[in-house]
Amino acid sequence: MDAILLQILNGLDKGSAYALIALGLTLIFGTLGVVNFAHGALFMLGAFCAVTLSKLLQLSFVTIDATKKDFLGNPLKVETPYVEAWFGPEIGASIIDWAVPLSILLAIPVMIAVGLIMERGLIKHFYKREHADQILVTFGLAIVLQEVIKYYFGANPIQTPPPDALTGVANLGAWFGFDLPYPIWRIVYFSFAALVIFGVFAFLQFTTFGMVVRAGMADRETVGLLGINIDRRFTIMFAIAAAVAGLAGVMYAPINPPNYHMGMDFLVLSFVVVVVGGMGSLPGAVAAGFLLGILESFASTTWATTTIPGINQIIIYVVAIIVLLTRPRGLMGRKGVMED
Amino acid sequence: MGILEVKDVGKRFGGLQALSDVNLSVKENSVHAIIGPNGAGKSTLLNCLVGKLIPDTGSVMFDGQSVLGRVPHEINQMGISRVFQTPEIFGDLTVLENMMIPCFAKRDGHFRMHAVRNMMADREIVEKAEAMLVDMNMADKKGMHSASMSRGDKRRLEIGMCLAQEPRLLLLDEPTAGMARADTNNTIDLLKQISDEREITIAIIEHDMHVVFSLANRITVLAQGTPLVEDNPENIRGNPKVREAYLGETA
Amino acid sequence: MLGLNNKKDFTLLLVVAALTLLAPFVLNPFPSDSAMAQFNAGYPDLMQRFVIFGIFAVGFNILFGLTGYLSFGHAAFLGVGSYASVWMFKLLSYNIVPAILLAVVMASIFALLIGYVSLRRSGIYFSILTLAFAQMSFALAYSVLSNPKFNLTNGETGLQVYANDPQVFHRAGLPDVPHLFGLSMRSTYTMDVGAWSFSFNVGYYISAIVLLLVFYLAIRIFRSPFGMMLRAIKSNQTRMSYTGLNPRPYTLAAFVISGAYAGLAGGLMAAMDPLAGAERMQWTASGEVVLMTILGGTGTLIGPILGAGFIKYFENIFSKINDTVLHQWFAFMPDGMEDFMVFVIKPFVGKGWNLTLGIMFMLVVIFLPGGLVEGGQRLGKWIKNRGKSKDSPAKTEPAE
Amino acid sequence: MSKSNFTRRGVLKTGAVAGAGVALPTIFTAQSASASGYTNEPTGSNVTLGFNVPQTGPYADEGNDELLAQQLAVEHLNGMGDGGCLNTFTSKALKGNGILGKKVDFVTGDTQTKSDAARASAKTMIEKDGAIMINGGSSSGVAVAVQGLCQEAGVIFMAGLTHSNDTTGKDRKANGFRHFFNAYMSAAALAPVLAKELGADRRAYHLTADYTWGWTQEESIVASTEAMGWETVNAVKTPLASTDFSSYIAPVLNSGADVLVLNHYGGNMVNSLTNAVQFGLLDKLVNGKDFKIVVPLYSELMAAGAGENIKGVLGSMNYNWQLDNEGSRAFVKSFGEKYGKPPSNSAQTCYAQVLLYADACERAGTFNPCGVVEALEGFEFDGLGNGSTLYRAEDHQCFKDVLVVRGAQNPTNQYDTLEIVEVTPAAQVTYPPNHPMFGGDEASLGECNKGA
Repeated sequence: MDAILLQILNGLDKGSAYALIALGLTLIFGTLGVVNFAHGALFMLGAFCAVTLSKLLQLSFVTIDATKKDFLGNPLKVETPYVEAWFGPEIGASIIDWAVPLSILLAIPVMIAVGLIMERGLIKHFYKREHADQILVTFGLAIVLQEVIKYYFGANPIQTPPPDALTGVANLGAWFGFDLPYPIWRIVYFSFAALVIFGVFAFLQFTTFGMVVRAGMADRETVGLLGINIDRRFTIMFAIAAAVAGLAGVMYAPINPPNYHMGMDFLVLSFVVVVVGGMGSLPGAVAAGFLLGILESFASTTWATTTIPGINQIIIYVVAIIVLLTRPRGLMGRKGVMED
Repeated sequence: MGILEVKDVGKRFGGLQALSDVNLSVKENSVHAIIGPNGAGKSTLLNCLVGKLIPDTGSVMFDGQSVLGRVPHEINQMGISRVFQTPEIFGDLTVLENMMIPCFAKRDGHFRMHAVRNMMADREIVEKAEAMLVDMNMADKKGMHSASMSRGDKRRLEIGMCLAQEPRLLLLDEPTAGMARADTNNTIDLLKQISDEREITIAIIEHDMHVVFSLANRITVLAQGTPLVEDNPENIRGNPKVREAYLGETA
Repeated sequence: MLGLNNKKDFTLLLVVAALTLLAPFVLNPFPSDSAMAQFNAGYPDLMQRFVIFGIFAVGFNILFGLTGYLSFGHAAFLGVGSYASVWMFKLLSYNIVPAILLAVVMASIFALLIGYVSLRRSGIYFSILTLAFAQMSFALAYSVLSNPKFNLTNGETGLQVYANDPQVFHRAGLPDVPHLFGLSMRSTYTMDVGAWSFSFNVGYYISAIVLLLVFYLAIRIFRSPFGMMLRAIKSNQTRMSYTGLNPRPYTLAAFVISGAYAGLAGGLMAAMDPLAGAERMQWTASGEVVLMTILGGTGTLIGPILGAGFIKYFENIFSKINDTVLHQWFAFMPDGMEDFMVFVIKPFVGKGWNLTLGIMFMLVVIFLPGGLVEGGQRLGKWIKNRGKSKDSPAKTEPAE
Repeated sequence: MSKSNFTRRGVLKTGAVAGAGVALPTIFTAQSASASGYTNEPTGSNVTLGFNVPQTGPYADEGNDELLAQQLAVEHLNGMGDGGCLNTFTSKALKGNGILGKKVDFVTGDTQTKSDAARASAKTMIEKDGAIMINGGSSSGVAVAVQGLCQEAGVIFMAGLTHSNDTTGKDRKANGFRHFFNAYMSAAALAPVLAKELGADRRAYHLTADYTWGWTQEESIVASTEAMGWETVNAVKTPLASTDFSSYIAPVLNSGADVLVLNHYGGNMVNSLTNAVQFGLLDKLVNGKDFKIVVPLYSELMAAGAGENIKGVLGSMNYNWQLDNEGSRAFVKSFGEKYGKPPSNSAQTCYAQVLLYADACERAGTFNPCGVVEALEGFEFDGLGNGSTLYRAEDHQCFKDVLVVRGAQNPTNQYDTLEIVEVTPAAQVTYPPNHPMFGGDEASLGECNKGA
């Protein structure tokens, strides 16, 4: 029982990342009609916002401690972060400790800016081009982005721990009288993802802006005929999608240490998620994200791998194939989208 | 007994009864027009005839064989060709190539690999396609990229492509929609010429009364998914029910 | 000539023939002891790669260029071809003929199965289906099918020939490397002309001849009624079915043909180097052939070959330019200047070659939507126009 | 426009020019120059070595470290820098004047940590640049693939980081040599320490990367821990492409196991360890004992990637810069002064391999691979950092002390994140060459191949 609950939690957690990336992909596809292979790279950039901020906060000045030796036998250089010097060791240390949540504040403007620049500078010119061209140019961009990150941060993963208060394990089952320990940060991550997803849906559902965008996703021409500048709104949606991917990345950083190729690792799976959910369907993307996350978790249990050896390696693809063959447009796909 | 017999066809989309009790008989070598106001179910009916939709009830017989349950290319192979509202041609291909494809389809059926032989070396096909282009008055355009032609030329090419298959029944879905007057008249002339010169049955869905009365020798009026009346053009013109349901509305 | 009605096609074939057969000269323009020798590509391994990936891309283009169906899983067929070949080496002998035959047959069978299922969908749904199949194949090859009980692929290490393999037709006197009836793929004749050195490798020439054959076949397919049908499918599937034609057997045939090309490439790859690694089935490998095709020019005949050459050149030549080489290049400059140049160029070469490749993709797609072929055409036009304006008013040339 | 040939660049330039001039791509040639010839025989005043390391992909940093060490070794061979281990090496054949009087040049290639790409770049270096020896790499798949290639081409392969038993087991080759230790040696070294530190009645849960290296390591660890009384509760295979291990970690909680063994490397290990710590495994008390995590193969970069999470986690290493012997001190000093950081164990392996190759050429008096093989087989040496070492003739595996290390509780700087728990003597990790885990009696080096 609790083993099953644990795997559901794991699935929801994995699914959160898939769902957030897939949500952004679907937004971009639905609004701009662009297949964005650089979306994984945006996720990665978000994670590196967290890395950057925690490095920035740890920028240090150096004092020489002659009583200790470094590895070459020279006097040890002691590094003290400026933050600690300015705010005193305790406040300074706790600012550093909360680097990841703080980076949300950094990531939102950075990712929106990245999104705007990307859309205005590059993607805009590709609205009318073939999907293959869009794929190639965004794939090129993804390579460039990840190589730039690799150039500055190296290829090795960089540990970005959560604040001390949010490390460790919480017993979720305590209220119900059974044992269900789960890492606090993963609960935070899931809740955060749910909040962002809810926020995006609420934004699209209840604001005039969102209504216009939804109308534009359904029928761009008609909305254009009403004299509404749909393109500008779509640009903003691109920035929002970038921000969503970035936030997903920021919060993911403490779960698994970021590295420069994490975007590519997620990209393929996210595309599978989008397609299984149904190209152009936002609820489909979210539902498929969580569904595949949970299936992946269950497929990796010993019970599953002993029943069908290797099932954990291929489950997502098997599910994708089955869904696409039985439901031609994915779980909630719209007719006529991406079928040319 | 007509070449196309539609019996008791009904089609529902969710809560909407798009077609009900449609009975229709298209006589061989006639030009049969199906008219009706917007939303009368004309396009739905047409889609039921070519295999794009499957009716919930009733039967559709072409030359004594049921078309139901067959996919579009099979129905086409039975001898039914369709002209679309917006011309559906192979925009990336030249005019001649466009014309060669139905010639291949007529001769070789729905699939045949000719992977190695040069297509221009197949004189039989090339000649037939070129002759068809002459018939269509487009011989001078044969090397043109078909997407770059005018709408009227595209329509002409599409009709020609349908004829190249020597169909027994030609279905036209508002063939002059969105056309300038001159193009419309050209198209009317072309269709007249076709029905005069060839052994072919034409069924036409049309909005434009000028076109309908210039061409048709039999008219079915569809209203709210069901046939209102079927008669010859003169009687239709004078029928008050039709005026009320349809002509009045457009006036 | 050769059944090619179009003079342009025949010229194209001649150009490709000349390029491939003279590649050892064309690719080695710099004397082998000059600083520019770094950019020479005329050594057997890279030349083999050029033509093998050329075959792969030409085949991929038959599917993608003609029908517009974008497969993200073609590397799987290449991998299947390689595994089939190496198994032939292990079981029969190092002779490449049965190996390559089985490679083509196995890849075609796989393509038939995967294509039959995937082609039930189109657009991005088709792409994702092929991707899913390919990733499954990769996972199976990398770990599931390499377990000690049933070791079909030898997993991470790659399938290779061991001394205790049966090799039932292996005879003394035959080379212990892949060969064509005794003619080793590895034999190379090196010709030294002054400061230049040119290598003529048996494996390369066999691959090159195969490339010419399949390129010729591709031209025939492009110009055949079948090719026209495929282009018609890309252009308008609706009209296709309302002309009484069933698109699916055509697309399936194209899928199988391009799968067979991939299998052939995989077989040749194993013939040049008898080791089949699972990585060549990964989605990134499938992505690579997509990039080659688009980079060269989708739907053009020669584009995929150019694209393949371009990417492989980058991978093998740019990745080898390290600090030492850079310092050597700019040694003639004053010290500060030299260090500055090295500093500027360093991120783009050596371990940064991926960055340059990414930038190239973007530049080509942005400025040359038709790929390198379009670039070439524009250049040709520009030169022509320049020539014209000089000795105008020459008679207007008839349109091609 | 410096005319002096004594500037660094001048030397490099003339060197490379001459080097390229002699290194005609005659490899794989049927028509060899002379009967006594061998692949890429250096005829001029230079000799070219090929350094094949991952420069792109997840192991790029590891590759970069290897490359730094290789460059350092070349410098020392050519008599530049402080000479490093040339001063401490027990064999005194190397004089700092290159190898056999020829100046050492090198070319580099990118393995991408893929066996195909690694073979391609190795072939490029052999065919185009005339490399006579290939060194480097950071995975066993690559090592086995490139070793096979070098065997066929007739050049020497000095493996970099490769830990799978197969490299000198069933896939051993006469032209290939491995300085790095292997999974069996890890297990043999770890087992006694584990028994001592954690007790002899532990219940172990294995998570294993689902490919060849993972399997051999799991097999080795299971065998040696069970031999000392541990029980293996479960051994679960994880896909190599996994990024999140939560669904594999969660079942450990209630499995009754009190030790988690992570047979993972690189990114897999960093993530699985991070996840295990996230789930609070290290804070748990199972069967009345503190829960422990073991990572049989450690590396400095993994330790850096895992950060705080490695505290107290046990594992083994081929070498650690904190090792206190003459050779190690000399190496750390010259590496540290040049690059500002201590060397990693893969760097040390590549450095040692380059010196060992050069030394073997000197002692054999030739670059002929068969001569080099003969010189290396059964070679006993010291002074390269690992203490007394034997290059065993039967399988070309180095036998030396193995380090058991633990994540430091209170590191004083970013480099001493690991502390040495025990130096297991070579004798304890030695196994017979026909050990069943190493291909048994069937495994054979074959004949050395001089190519050409």
